[in-house]
Amino acid sequence: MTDFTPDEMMTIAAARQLRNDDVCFVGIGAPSAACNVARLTHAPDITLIYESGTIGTSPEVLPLSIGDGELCETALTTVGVPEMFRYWLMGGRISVGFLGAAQLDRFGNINTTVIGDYHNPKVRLPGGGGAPEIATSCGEIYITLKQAPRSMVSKIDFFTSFGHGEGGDHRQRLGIKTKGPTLLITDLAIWRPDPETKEFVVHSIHRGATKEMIQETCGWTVRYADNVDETPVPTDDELGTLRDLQARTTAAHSGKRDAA
Amino acid sequence: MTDFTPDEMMTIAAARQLRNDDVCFVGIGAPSAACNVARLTHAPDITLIYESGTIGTSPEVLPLSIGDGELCETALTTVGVPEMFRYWLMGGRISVGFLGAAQLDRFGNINTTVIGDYHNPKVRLPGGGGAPEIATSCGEIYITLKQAPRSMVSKIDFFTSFGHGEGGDHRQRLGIKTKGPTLLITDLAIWRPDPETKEFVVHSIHRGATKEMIQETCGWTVRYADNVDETPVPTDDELGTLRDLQARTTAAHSGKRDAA
Amino acid sequence: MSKFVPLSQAVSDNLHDGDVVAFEGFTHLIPHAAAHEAIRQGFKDLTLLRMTPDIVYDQMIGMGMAKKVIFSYAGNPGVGLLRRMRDAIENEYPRAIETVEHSHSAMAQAYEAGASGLPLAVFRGYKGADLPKVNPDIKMIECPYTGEKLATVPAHQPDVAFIHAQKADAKGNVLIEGIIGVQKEVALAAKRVVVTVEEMVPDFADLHPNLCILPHWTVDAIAVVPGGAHPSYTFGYYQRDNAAYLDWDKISSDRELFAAWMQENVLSATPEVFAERVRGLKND
Amino acid sequence: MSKFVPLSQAVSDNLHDGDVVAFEGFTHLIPHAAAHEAIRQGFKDLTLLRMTPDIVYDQMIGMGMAKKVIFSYAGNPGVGLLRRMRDAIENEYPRAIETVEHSHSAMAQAYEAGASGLPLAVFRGYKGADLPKVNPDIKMIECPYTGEKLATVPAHQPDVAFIHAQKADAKGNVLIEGIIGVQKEVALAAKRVVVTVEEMVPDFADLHPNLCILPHWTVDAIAVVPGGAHPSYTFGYYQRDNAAYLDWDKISSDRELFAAWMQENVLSATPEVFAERVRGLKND
Repeated sequence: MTDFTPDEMMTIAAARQLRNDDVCFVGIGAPSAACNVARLTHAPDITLIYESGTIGTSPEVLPLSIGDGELCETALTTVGVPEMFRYWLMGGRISVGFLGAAQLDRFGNINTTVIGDYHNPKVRLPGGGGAPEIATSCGEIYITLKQAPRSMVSKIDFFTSFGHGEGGDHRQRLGIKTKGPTLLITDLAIWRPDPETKEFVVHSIHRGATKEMIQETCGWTVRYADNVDETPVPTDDELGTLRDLQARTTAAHSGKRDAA
Repeated sequence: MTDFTPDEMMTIAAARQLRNDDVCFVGIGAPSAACNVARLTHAPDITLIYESGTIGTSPEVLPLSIGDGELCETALTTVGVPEMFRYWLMGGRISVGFLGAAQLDRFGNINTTVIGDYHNPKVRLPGGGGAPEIATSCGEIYITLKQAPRSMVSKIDFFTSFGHGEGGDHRQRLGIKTKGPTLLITDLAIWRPDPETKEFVVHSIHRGATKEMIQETCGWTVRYADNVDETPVPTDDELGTLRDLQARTTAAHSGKRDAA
Repeated sequence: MSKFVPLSQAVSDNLHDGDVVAFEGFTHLIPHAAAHEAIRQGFKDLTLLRMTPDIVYDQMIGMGMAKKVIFSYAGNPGVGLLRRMRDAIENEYPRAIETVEHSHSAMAQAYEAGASGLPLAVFRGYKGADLPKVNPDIKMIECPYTGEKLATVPAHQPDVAFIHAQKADAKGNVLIEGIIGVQKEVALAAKRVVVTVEEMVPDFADLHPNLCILPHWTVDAIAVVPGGAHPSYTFGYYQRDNAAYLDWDKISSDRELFAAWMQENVLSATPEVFAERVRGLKND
Repeated sequence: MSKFVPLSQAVSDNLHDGDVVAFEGFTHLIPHAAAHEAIRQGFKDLTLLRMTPDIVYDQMIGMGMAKKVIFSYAGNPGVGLLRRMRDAIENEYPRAIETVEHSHSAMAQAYEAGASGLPLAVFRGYKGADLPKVNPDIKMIECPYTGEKLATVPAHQPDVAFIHAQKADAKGNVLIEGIIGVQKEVALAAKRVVVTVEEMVPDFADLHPNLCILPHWTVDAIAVVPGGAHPSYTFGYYQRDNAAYLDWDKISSDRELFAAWMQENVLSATPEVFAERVRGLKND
């Protein structure tokens, strides 16, 4: 199947990275779609946790917010938010945390707080939410992002959450014991950190994307792995699962009064 | 009614001190009986909390332990033990804490840890349990105790829980904001701390008890309030309620296999 | 019980100008009706406390009621930014507001510390993050056992908390279920607690022993307001009105449109309209 | 699921000589069957961790398996003292044991800190009490906001935790209800977790969403042992055998009587006897 959008490729490429025994802290948007596609395809037993306190959810439709009733109804159990952050996140029970970004640098550091100066911002963004501790408490971090020069920048305006800092062993120097960002999946490529410098390098390019497109939408000079693959295109099953999920979601969320 | 034992008088005198709007942290034994007699007589809406996590219990029979199923079955809600100690006790929501003692001094300091040296004890007692924080977190502390020279001593071997320390403003000097022991009810008398020195003085003597009996069973020189009353004897209702409760309790706990 | 009062009285008895107030709810059970009543009564100089200030705080900020907001994520969930709050921060319209920003973990644990009567929360957090540079309330202490540097934040102890819940019984005990968020913690951390509920039931007999319940003696006032969480939702009663959240993005994007909407839907409305608003959203 | 194993294997796979081990239960759900299996397998030099060591720890101490006990209340609940534990402390029989003593509040919060992955618990406690003088693990820190001195204790992080619970589902998720004690916290604080349950059910469908559940991926081994808490009780299954607690006072008062009782009722017994022991105690 070749009839797919870059967004779909991004979601499906992210879904493939998840294992059946992963415990994922899921954010809204592309991460939520990816996690649920994984659950509905190759990873039926994956544990999805949303920061609203729902543990082991299997929603029929994607939630619009992090705390939709659907998440609670389909969860194994729902705990309070303080417990979620204490026992489950800080307790070190999450294998994969998914984060998005307004600004991302080459070392996986993320800004979702402000554009411009913090005290006199050009744009006041929503802020970090769970991200500052997700970034350091989860076993590893996967980042999904649509490439754009204003998003992939050489220097972020604010460290909402810490990736690899200045690179190298910066995490260890701060006493952080988790791996941090190990994967960046964009609408054009799959990136992984260089084992030494921790700078993200492209390992796989999605069909239809080019090195030129990747560089044009990235604010730093892109580096490539020695062997760059083409990302396998979505299978019929993957694409069908994603589209069905999104169709169910649109139907459920668009109706206002008749959604009952 | 005059046909009552000193133990019954102690329990009933303690029950009378409780108000309908009190929130009590209840220990096993005499405190539990007193709290439930209060609930079954003049204080039907009193909130009884046991440290096992049961909030607002109304047991039909007295529990043998602090965590009997009866407490949970009749509770408004049952929370975990960490929450009990954090939100409910340390959170400052308990108006009255009831404590017993193996050794008690004239300032309401209590020992339930060891007789003799801590590291080489003559008798190893059970220890403090919740008492160290009950003594400082509850609004005020009521103590019940059968008088005996080995129990009411001039110097306790170990400060399991802090009463008024050396007396006077010792609590305030330690930064403790609660009142501490405000009442001591024995099988012979009702004692209250002197407003200045905080030493327990006798305010009321139970019928059948004498000043001689009180002094003989107390290891310090007993002081008396200016006006010492006679404790009103148990009413028919009080005594009937207590005896019915104890009869139900005995019946429920004595049967082993046929208790089901 | 005298605890059951009309919403207008519950608000006027317990909220005052200058208070630190939390209208809490984590997507679920957001006390919109109570917040709208507070808007109608026109309080000033409030410090608004909440993990996820969303449209109801956008409304209060847009009405100029807030001098300060303490928060960890200020967005319209699943939709985007809070445009009235942005206008206040970026353009000081209708007035300047101070912001004190935390992570979710810090906020949740600050409520937990407040409920526990402690002056601070201690946790592993903020490592490598910039928030400690811009929020002087965030400090670090050293673990006396391991030497690890741990973060601290002051406990939240609001003057008054407003929450919405499913049910109260006749004595005024309150039941919360589903996504319980920080509802219990904010109530126990606050000096005064006002609860709106979907309904009053005679008692909670036959409920599971371990449910999330606030005993009546922890609650100051209860108002029965069916639909009182709309456009948020009440698990077991009605669904989230996602369309209303999408609409808000438009309404809040324009100062005049906002003012007109507030006049029609809040200032000229009453708590009774909430029951009507959730009619089409009810669960089977 | 391979998580479901016979009790003997669950114990031998997860417990080792020298381990810090918690058999937790707050009057309710005390994992007697698992402890008896550990006694039969004859482990040595254990550090026993528990808020309320009662007769099952008295038995293990009396059998000489413990080198250290960390606790907050060592008594036979509602009956009196622990006579085997006293014999060990007062007379070093059958061996000397070290004791590390806390308050309940400290122990509960140390489990909570362990479950939270923190190195310590910080709380308001021990004011004026003598325990800090005899337990060097108790330290004080100063609140950076208020200057108040607060107590700290190291987090509990046992090598292995044993708990008893009502039910597991086919995937190995575990349900705990009634007096839930510190069951969840000790399980989440421990490196390895063994659970005995009354029964296995296909799934937890139709249960209330907010119940106390340990997901299967937090549990290492599950053994189905009906009656496995006896003479403690399992809410919803059978009552506490109060008479057995009263009997223990006699049995434990004499070294030889104790040895004979252990031989007959533990060393020569199997997990299957527990179902028989609760037969007359079952709830309707």
